[in-house]
Amino acid sequence: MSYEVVTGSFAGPLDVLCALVESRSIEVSTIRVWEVISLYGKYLSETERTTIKELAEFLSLAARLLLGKVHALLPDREAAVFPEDEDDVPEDLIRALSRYRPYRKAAEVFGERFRARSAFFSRLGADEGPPIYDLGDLYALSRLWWRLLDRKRGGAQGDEEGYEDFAWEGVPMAVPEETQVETRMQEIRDLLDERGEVTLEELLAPVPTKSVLVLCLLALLELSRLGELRMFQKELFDHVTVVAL
Amino acid sequence: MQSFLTALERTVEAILFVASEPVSTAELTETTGSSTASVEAALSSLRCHYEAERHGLTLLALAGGWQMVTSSDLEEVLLRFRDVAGSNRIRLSKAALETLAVIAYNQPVTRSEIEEIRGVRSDRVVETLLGHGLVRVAGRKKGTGTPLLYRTTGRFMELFGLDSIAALPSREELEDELANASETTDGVSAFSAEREGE
Amino acid sequence: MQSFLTALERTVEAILFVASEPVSTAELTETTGSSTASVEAALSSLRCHYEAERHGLTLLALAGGWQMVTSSDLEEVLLRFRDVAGSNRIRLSKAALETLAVIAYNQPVTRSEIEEIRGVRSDRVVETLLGHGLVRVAGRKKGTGTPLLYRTTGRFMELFGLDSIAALPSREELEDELANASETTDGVSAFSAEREGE
Repeated sequence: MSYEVVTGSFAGPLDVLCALVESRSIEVSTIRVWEVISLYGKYLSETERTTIKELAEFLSLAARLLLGKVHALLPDREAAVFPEDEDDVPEDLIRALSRYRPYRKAAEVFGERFRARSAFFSRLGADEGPPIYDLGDLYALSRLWWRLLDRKRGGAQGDEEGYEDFAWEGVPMAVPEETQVETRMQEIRDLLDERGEVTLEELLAPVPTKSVLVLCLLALLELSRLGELRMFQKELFDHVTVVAL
Repeated sequence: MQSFLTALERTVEAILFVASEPVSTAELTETTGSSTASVEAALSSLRCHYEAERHGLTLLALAGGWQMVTSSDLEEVLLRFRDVAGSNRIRLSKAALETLAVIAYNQPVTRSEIEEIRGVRSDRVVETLLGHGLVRVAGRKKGTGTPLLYRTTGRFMELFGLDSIAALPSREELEDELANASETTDGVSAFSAEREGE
Repeated sequence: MQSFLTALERTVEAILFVASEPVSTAELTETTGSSTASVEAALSSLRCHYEAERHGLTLLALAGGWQMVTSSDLEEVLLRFRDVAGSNRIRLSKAALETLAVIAYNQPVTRSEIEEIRGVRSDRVVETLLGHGLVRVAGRKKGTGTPLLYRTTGRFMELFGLDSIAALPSREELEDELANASETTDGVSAFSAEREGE
């Protein structure tokens, strides 16, 4: 495995501001919006590889600066606005910059460490084979689940691991079963609130799969156990009526 | 015998160390820029050095070239290390983690439901997870065959830093990145279109 | 200095060779049945041996363990070797390093906390770091919205040559360094003046 640090670009708008201040192009206490915009604009036009992302970040920075100005100019702000510093940088940006600077330094240190470490090579052959995950990697766990679900829903073809294509129908929903029952219970409650009385047929009719049917029955049983509804037949072979209690 | 390695010997040593397969003399000469004779001398001297100084490593001449391996008399302790390392750092295969994910997001769930989602037999991975105390049997499902139901354990929650099962990341949390990416691209195309229009 | 390795030294050497990732002293003592002191002595003596005899290998203290790696001065020749040249390269942008720094110093930390410090959206860069296994999701923050919490991983320490997170310069040290630098450059002093003025 070998490593590489990409340099040359900026890490973000605060990085740009720091770079501008450090190159003495501007002083942080007297940053003027037009100065930043023209300097950064100049930087971007000189850099051939300007990405759209960098432009977007720049626009967001400019917007922040302008927002600061707007706040400062609002008449109900208690800090009096003096004409001479109406073009000054908002206080929060200065605070943001001094909080940010140690991390900018740390990123440099990290880059150096990364480069230094990359000169040492460990054995390559030994860690081949199926990818293994450290226990406790919630991200890996969760990502695997959502990908699995997408594959099933999309009816994807078997992939490199030899999964076979099969119908999605009948596979449980991607939420814990308790939650599903609770959701269905709430739906039934809402329906009963609205109409007072429904037939069992109506409740069970639109179910697409067996598991959803089971879910619906469980929800009904639970509601009736809680004394929230009653189910009865007026006469033999009649519809089962569900009423709220 | 010299007491330290020559520049070529240490280079050959490092190459054989990182190599995933036996390395041919031709490849060593190409990488180091030295002659075949020097490379062969370096290989043999390196092997002698390992032997004389009783290193735990040695060089083997195999069909494809040379390979660095551990001394054969250390087999037993290395097998023990595999056990120790295996029990100390619990690592899961993709299959095991995937199964754990299915159980976590769908509990309580039967093995056949797991298999239906994964599309492969999962009895052994479920055993592994039971063995690690990550999942447990939580009763039987009512119905035909009354199959066992599986749930994750407290240990699972602890290891994954979860307070409750409902705290498992949602699709949105993991995938809003993708949505954002496409938003940005859309914004971008509008932007560049504008620029082109200028 | 003795001219050959002891039984423990050669065993440790062989274990570190097969492990290919950092091995803790505890794992070494458990495998070899030797005391911590002897294992530590063997590790240090092995490293001295490698250096004294100019081996192409060395030992690094990483992520709370020891890893056998090639000497750093052989980087160039190894980059020419097929296995190294053909291996996956991890590319880290400045934004990735910056985000990693914010996570490393504030862990566990939420994405919005990262974004507040960096002053820019960080979802995609966090996703990249997750994908490289440099950070991981470590549960949720209690409170409104219960956002996901991020931490750096052992792999991060391994790839950045760190034995522990404590081995990083402290935030105070970084701030001192910045303050010292500002004494020499006028432009920067603007920062400290502002901060004093608060």
